[in-house]
Amino acid sequence: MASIMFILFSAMIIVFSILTVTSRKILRAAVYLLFVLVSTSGLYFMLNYQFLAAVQLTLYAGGIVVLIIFSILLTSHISQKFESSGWKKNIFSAIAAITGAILSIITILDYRFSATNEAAKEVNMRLIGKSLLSVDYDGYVLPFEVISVLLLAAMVAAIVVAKKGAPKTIGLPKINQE
Amino acid sequence: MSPGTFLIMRHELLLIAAALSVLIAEIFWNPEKKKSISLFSIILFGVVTIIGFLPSPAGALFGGMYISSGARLLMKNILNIGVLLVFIQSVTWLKKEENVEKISEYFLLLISTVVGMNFMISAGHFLIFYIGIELATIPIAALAAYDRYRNKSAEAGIKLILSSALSSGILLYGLSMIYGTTGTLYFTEVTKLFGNNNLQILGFIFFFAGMAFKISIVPFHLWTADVYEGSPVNITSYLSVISKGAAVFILIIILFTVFPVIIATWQKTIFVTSILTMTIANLFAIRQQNLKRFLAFSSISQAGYILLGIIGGNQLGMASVIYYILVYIFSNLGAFGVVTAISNATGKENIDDYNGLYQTNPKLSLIMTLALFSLAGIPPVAGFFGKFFLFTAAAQKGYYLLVLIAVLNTIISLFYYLLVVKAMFIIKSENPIKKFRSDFPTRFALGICVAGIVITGFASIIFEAIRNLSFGV
Amino acid sequence: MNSGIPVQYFLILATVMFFTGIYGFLTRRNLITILMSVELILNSVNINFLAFNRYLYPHKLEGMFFSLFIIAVAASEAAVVIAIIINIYRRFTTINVEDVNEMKF
Amino acid sequence: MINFSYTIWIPLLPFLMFILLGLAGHKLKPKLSGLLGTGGLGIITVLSYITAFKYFFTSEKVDGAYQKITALNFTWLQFTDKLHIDLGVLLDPISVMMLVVISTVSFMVHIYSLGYMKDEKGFERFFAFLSLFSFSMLGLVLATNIFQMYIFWELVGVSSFLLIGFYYQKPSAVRASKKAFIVTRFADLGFLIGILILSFNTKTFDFITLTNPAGSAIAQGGGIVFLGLSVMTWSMIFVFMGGVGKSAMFPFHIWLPDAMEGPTPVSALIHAATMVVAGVYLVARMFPIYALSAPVALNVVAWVGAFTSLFAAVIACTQTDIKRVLAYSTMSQIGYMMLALGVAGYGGHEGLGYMASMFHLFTHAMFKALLFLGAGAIIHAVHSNYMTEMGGLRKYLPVTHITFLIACLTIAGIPPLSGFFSKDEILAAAFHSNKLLFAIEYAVAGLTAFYMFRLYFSIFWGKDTQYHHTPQEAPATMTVPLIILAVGSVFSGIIPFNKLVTSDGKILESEIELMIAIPSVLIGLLGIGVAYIMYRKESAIPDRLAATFKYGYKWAYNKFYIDELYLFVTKKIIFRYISDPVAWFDRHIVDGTMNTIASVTQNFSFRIRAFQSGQLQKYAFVFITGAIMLAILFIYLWK
Amino acid sequence: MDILSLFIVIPVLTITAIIFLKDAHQVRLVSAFGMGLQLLMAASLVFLYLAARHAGNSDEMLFVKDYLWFKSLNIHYAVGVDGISVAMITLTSLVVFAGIFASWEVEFLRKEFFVSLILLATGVFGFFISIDLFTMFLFYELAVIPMYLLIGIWGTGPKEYSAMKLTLMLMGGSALILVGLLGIYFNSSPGGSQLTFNILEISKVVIPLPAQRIFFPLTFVGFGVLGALFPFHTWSPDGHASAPTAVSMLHAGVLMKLGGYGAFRVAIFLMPEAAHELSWIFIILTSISVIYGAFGAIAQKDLKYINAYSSVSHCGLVLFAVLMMNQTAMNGAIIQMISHGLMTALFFALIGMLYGRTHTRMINEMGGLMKVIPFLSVCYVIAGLASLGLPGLSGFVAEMTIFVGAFQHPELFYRIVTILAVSSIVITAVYILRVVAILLLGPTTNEHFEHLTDAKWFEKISAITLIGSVAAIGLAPFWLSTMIGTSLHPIIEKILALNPF
Repeated sequence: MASIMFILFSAMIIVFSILTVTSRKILRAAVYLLFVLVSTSGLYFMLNYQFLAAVQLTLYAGGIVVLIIFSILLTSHISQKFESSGWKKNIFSAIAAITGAILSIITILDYRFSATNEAAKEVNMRLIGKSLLSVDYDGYVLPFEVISVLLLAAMVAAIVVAKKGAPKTIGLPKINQE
Repeated sequence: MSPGTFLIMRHELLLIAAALSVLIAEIFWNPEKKKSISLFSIILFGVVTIIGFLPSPAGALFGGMYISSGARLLMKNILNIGVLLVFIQSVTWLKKEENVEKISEYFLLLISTVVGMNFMISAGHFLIFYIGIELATIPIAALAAYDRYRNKSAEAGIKLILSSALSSGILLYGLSMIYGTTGTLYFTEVTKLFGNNNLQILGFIFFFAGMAFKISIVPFHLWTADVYEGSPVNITSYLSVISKGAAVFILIIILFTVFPVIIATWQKTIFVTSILTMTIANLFAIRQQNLKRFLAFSSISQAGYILLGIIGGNQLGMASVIYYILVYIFSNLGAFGVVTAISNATGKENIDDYNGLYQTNPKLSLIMTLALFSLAGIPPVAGFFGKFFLFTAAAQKGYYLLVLIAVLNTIISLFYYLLVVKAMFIIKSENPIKKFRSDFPTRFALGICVAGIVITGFASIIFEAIRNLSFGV
Repeated sequence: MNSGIPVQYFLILATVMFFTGIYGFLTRRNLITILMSVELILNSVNINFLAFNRYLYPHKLEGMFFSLFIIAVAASEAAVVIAIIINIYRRFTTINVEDVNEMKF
Repeated sequence: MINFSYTIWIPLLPFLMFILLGLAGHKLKPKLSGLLGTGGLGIITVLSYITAFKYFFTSEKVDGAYQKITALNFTWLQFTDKLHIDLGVLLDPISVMMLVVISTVSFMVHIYSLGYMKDEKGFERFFAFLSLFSFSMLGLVLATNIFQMYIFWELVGVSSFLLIGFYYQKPSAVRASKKAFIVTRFADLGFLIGILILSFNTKTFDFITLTNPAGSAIAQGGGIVFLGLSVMTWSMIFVFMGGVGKSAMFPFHIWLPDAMEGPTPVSALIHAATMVVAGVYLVARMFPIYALSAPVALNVVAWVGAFTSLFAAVIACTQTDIKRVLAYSTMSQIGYMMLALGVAGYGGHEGLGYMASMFHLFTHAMFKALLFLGAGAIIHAVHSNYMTEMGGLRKYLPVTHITFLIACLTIAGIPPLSGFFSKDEILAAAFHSNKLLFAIEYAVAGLTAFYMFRLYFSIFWGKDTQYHHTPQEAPATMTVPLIILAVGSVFSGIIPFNKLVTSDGKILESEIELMIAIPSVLIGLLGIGVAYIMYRKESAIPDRLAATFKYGYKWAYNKFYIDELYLFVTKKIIFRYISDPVAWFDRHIVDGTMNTIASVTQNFSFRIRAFQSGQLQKYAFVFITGAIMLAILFIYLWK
Repeated sequence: MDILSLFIVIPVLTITAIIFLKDAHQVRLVSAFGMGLQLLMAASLVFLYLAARHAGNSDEMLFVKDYLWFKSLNIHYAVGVDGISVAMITLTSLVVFAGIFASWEVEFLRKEFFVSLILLATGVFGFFISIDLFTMFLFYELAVIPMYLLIGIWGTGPKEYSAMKLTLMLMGGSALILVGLLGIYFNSSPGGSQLTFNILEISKVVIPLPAQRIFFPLTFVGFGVLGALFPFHTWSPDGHASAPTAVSMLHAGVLMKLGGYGAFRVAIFLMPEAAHELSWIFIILTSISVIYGAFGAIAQKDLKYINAYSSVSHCGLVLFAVLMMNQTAMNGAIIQMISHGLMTALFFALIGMLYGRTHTRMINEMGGLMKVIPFLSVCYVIAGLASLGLPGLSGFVAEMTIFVGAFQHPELFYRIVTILAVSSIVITAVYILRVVAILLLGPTTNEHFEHLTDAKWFEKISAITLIGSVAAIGLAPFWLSTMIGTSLHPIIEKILALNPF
């Protein structure tokens, strides 16, 4: 059962990943990405990380993909088709990617992983909540706090960049426009 | 955890408080008086900087996730000094009409990146390190795109953030391998469990590539020039000095404390990359016309020299790197300060525009010369001492060949620094940049830089203090 | 639990996904699709972390939390990237990455 | 012991005079500076005579030999414990004799110059240079060690340079002075190398130590052999090279005729009487080493002397510039002296040549100075150097005429004038040593008489030339020295040189050998007779002869094209084939390499700019490949 | 304040004073005063030194002052002098003094000119008084850099190119030196005790031979670049030709001596074994320098080029002598440095003065100047005679000491090479006389030259200072030779102890 599910999910992930990066229609690419993300959350379920799977679905699939689609709508025509990129670029990139992948896989397969002997923790919401607020070893309150600063900063950053203001006067002389 | 232990985290807490104060000020401040937010932020940050120098206990918090030690505090303080200088240098620019409404955002974002850097430096766990590094990068990308009406600024922003995303991806992949082979991400535990097998080296190399991106080490440097050129000058100086300095600091900490086991590997890595970095960057720098771009390549080559301090893995090396960063902050900010002042006054950023500058603005020319000489490592200014110690650190471990290549590279770098000096002093110009007088903050910041450039070298106490806090593998 | 599937399978899956993302990053011309490639990359890393955590080191939650925070960071990063992309669109009236090269050499 | 320490003033006085005239000369009245210089020289002459008297007649002899007396010595420059340059005064027969010669001739020339150089621009400069020369020459002869000699040797060279180039606005004078300096400088290189080799092997510069016949220098020097010859021989040949240059021996003779561009008193003093015999003096000074330790070198001396004397005599027969004739004559006579030294041995009757050489040096100084000063008086009167423009001057210049005739007779070796005695001794010495050398010298004696009287007749007899201005006899300042020197030429032959100046300081028994004396006088008379026939009256014989021996005459007239050879070597080889290529090499290869490094760097920098393409994805590509490469490198290739 | 540090303090104070001067005319007075004071100090240093030696102080270095600077690396600010440094300091102050007067009429950016000039001098003084390798290196680089501005701003001809080439090549040399110094430093204590930069302390230990084999060539070539060692001399002709008068003077007169002094004090003194082993390579190079420079000079037409090549030849002789590694030759090397420093400075000063009048430096455009400007011409002749080694002037003393010393070398190869080097004196005579003949003698070729004026008072001061020194050494070399010789003793003893010939 598990292996069937794994095969299913991983096949979906790989296929849709490749489609995402090769599709010539941008909206379709976004949709393929959504499929990848959903399949991934499936894997998370499989690994018993229900919380994370949920986060993946809501934040990633729900948040980011929607954001992406919005921006696509803002910047492109839906049916717009890209001219495919130069074959040289594709070939070289493919070589680089495949080399990297082979290198990594060989190295990974070369390594003998050994599992810990300590007892596994039952991952449930209680544990997650406790760990998230724990200041001790294997506690994550500090990153939790820091990420809040990051989110704040990112919000401000996005606003700063995207804020639309009429270009009133531009103090810089012409020379710098180029 | 008692409240007292928060003292250990003083830097970060104060900075967060400062960031929030700026935010609150932005909300409640009279819109007419927005310009004074600059002053407010600078004073606030100045206070933070000063408090940072007060003696502080060392120790680990959050189960070892947060580590504070003398060296790390020192690094934070050095960064604070640099950030303060950048802030002061930005005042003139922020007064411009198109920037006025975003002053508080500017400070807020920069302070939050400083928070990120401080957490990064104090990290005892790769998670904190990762979040720190992202916090130190993402807002900067926004700031690089700060000039919303300039194409180049937007281009710089996108190039920075996408490259950075790619590099964090690779870094994360490396980290995942480290996690997979050791089962932990706490620094102290990784050290113990780290071996010398292929997968771990793969993880390390990917991790190193990510870090090398931040420090702009060849071949991970290509974003640097474009981003530096496109960003507003103050952001460029911030990127070249503070971001780079912070990344160097954490790299040296991690290499020394987390990866001592594979010292042979990272020494080889650094050997190769530092030669590449110095040489390629210098070769590129020769041809540059835009001063920001020019300084970008210069700063890449400086990174190559800095690697010489790291490669030895000794206490002297760490001391020389920290010292060099300090010197580099003063020197580079001196150079960028002049570029900023001239850019603000005239909008000119090309080397050709500087022809005959000495005739009209002798003081700026002299400061620029001093800063460039310091970058080139010419005595008696501090850069000379900095470079000398870096080379000494590498030579101590027998890397004479590397030192030789490095010093030969300094000749190339001297060549292009002298090109700027030539423009300012020697070449005559039909219409040189008019004589102008900078406002107080600019002069103040430049004054501090000059003092730093001159004093840091001679005052051996600074180096000795740094050395006492440093440690080797 | 999932004993039937060796951890290496997950790793290989993640690696393939990772380098697919990289391929996309290197070849796609649209800035938004490049962002999507980045998301693929981050996702693959998450798989790694979770697989390791579950298979090898289930006594701690480091992998899981790391993934959690990666998702958070990815989200904020995406926000900023999209903001900048929109700005690029305003300035260049295109989001083709090859046209965004005013600065070079 | 007699105290000779006052002799330090002999060289020092002219030096002070030089400093005074050189620094303040242009502020003094010209006449005053001339008188100062002359007066200084007068004092020196007196001192020299006193010294000569005291040395020869009152100083103690040991074993019947004159001793070498170091009157004064102090270390000027310390090289090593043993090697140091001292400055001092060494008195021995030859140095005392030279003192007399130099001071006498120099004094005469000073007086003469007061008249001759009158109204010349740079009068005080002239006397400053003369003082410098006197200082250097005196320092040279009084040297206590070979390095001191070298020092003054160089100084003599430079004062000669300055004096030849006295008319510095005349290009020919400038050329001549340059040539003189460079040629002698090249010869001095040999001298210096000789000194180096000598000092390396003997560890001393000191003459007394070096020339002590029983000393270690002579004993050990012959032992070490390099390329077939002993190092001593090498060093002596090199040292002799210096002498060859200074004394204008073949092949370094080319500067001397040109040096006649200088004022005539200078020619008389430097290029006839004193400086040019420095080479002879040098060999004489080192004679024990030559004779005892380096016979091969001594042989070289003899042959160089003999060849030069013949060679110069032949050329002298064809020249028309009277000063040049005299110059070649000088070379020829110095060749005699060299030859005499070359055939001599150390001590006993073997030393005849040595004595003869010194004797001839002495008499030659007198009569050759006289000849030059006489020539000066003639030139002064007719404003020309060429004997083709002269003739019949006996009517206008009686005093000059008589003194010139005396000098000519002296040089031709007519008894009882001094030249006869000295030349006879030389011929005798050659006769006893090597018959071939004797034959050459015998022929040269005839040639000498011929060309001197060719000169004499052409000037004072011959055709009656019309002059623009009637030539007038020179003033007393010029004629008085002529007369004094004429007296010297006549009577100096009676000085008993064999008792005073010998190779080992002991008395040498010698007498006139009629077997040699009579033929030599006869050939002298023959030469005079031929000259009489050819030049007494205007005649076509010389031209016919010249036409008959067309090529021989042309070669001799053109000085056997040695100058051209030198010119070829310097201009073509040194300038064109060494210097210019070196300069080119430096600019294009050495400097070019540096510039190429720079331009290659720049070029390379331009080539790799494609990396910085501005394309985000290319950057990323480099990033990824970089990371993968590093990983492959450090995991699999270089672990 | 110790007397040696005053040699740095006074120039620095002079610079400070100049910077704060408002009146441009006072600048040169202040400079002249400052450097005059420096000259007096140098004179008194000579007396103090001789007095101390006379009183029986037989330390290797006198007036030693040592302040710990960077404790962790054991870097000191350490000064001290022996006879050699005293001689070099005196030379420097003479040349600088003369240089100030030679540049009396600099109009353009006068203040900056004198500041740079004195800054350069500061570096040189610092170099000569240092006995700590670090400070030595610091001052060395300090002396090189102002050259760039001095040539670039106030030079003539292709000044930017020349200035850049000169600076880069010299810095290239210093790059090699830096590596060499680090190598010496890390081998300065084979026993494992405290590493040191102090020359005196290092000289007491034996640096391991394998290390010496690497670092001796680096150091020697590094200093050799500044000493115009073939084939690293090409900065010299262009640099000198483009430099303004005083800079040429200082550069050829003093700065090039840094090379010789450094090669001697650092490369050979500290690493005698390798020096002995490898000397033949460098002997060949230096002999080439000597001959090649002289031949190169013959073919030149520009006065400054002639002199630059001549400097290559003469400075080659310095390195040549140093490599002979015996007392006499080294003594000669030091005297040659001083002698060449003085006379080449004189040359450049005169060339500058001639150029200021005739506006050309090409010898074939000039002629017959003796008649028009006798003072300068006579000075030129004297300089020329000094250069070709006329006895009574300094060149003779130096060259003869070198030749005699070099010829005492026990190996035949070295003696034969010496003979080659000796032959340079003839070539020197050729080019010197050629110049003198074309330039000064003969009829005046250009009618514009008829109205030239002779030297002004400040030019006379400059020329006479130098001629006086040249003549003083030439006439009375013994005190200088002795002063240097006694200081060489310990050095030679060290060398001899290690390489018994």
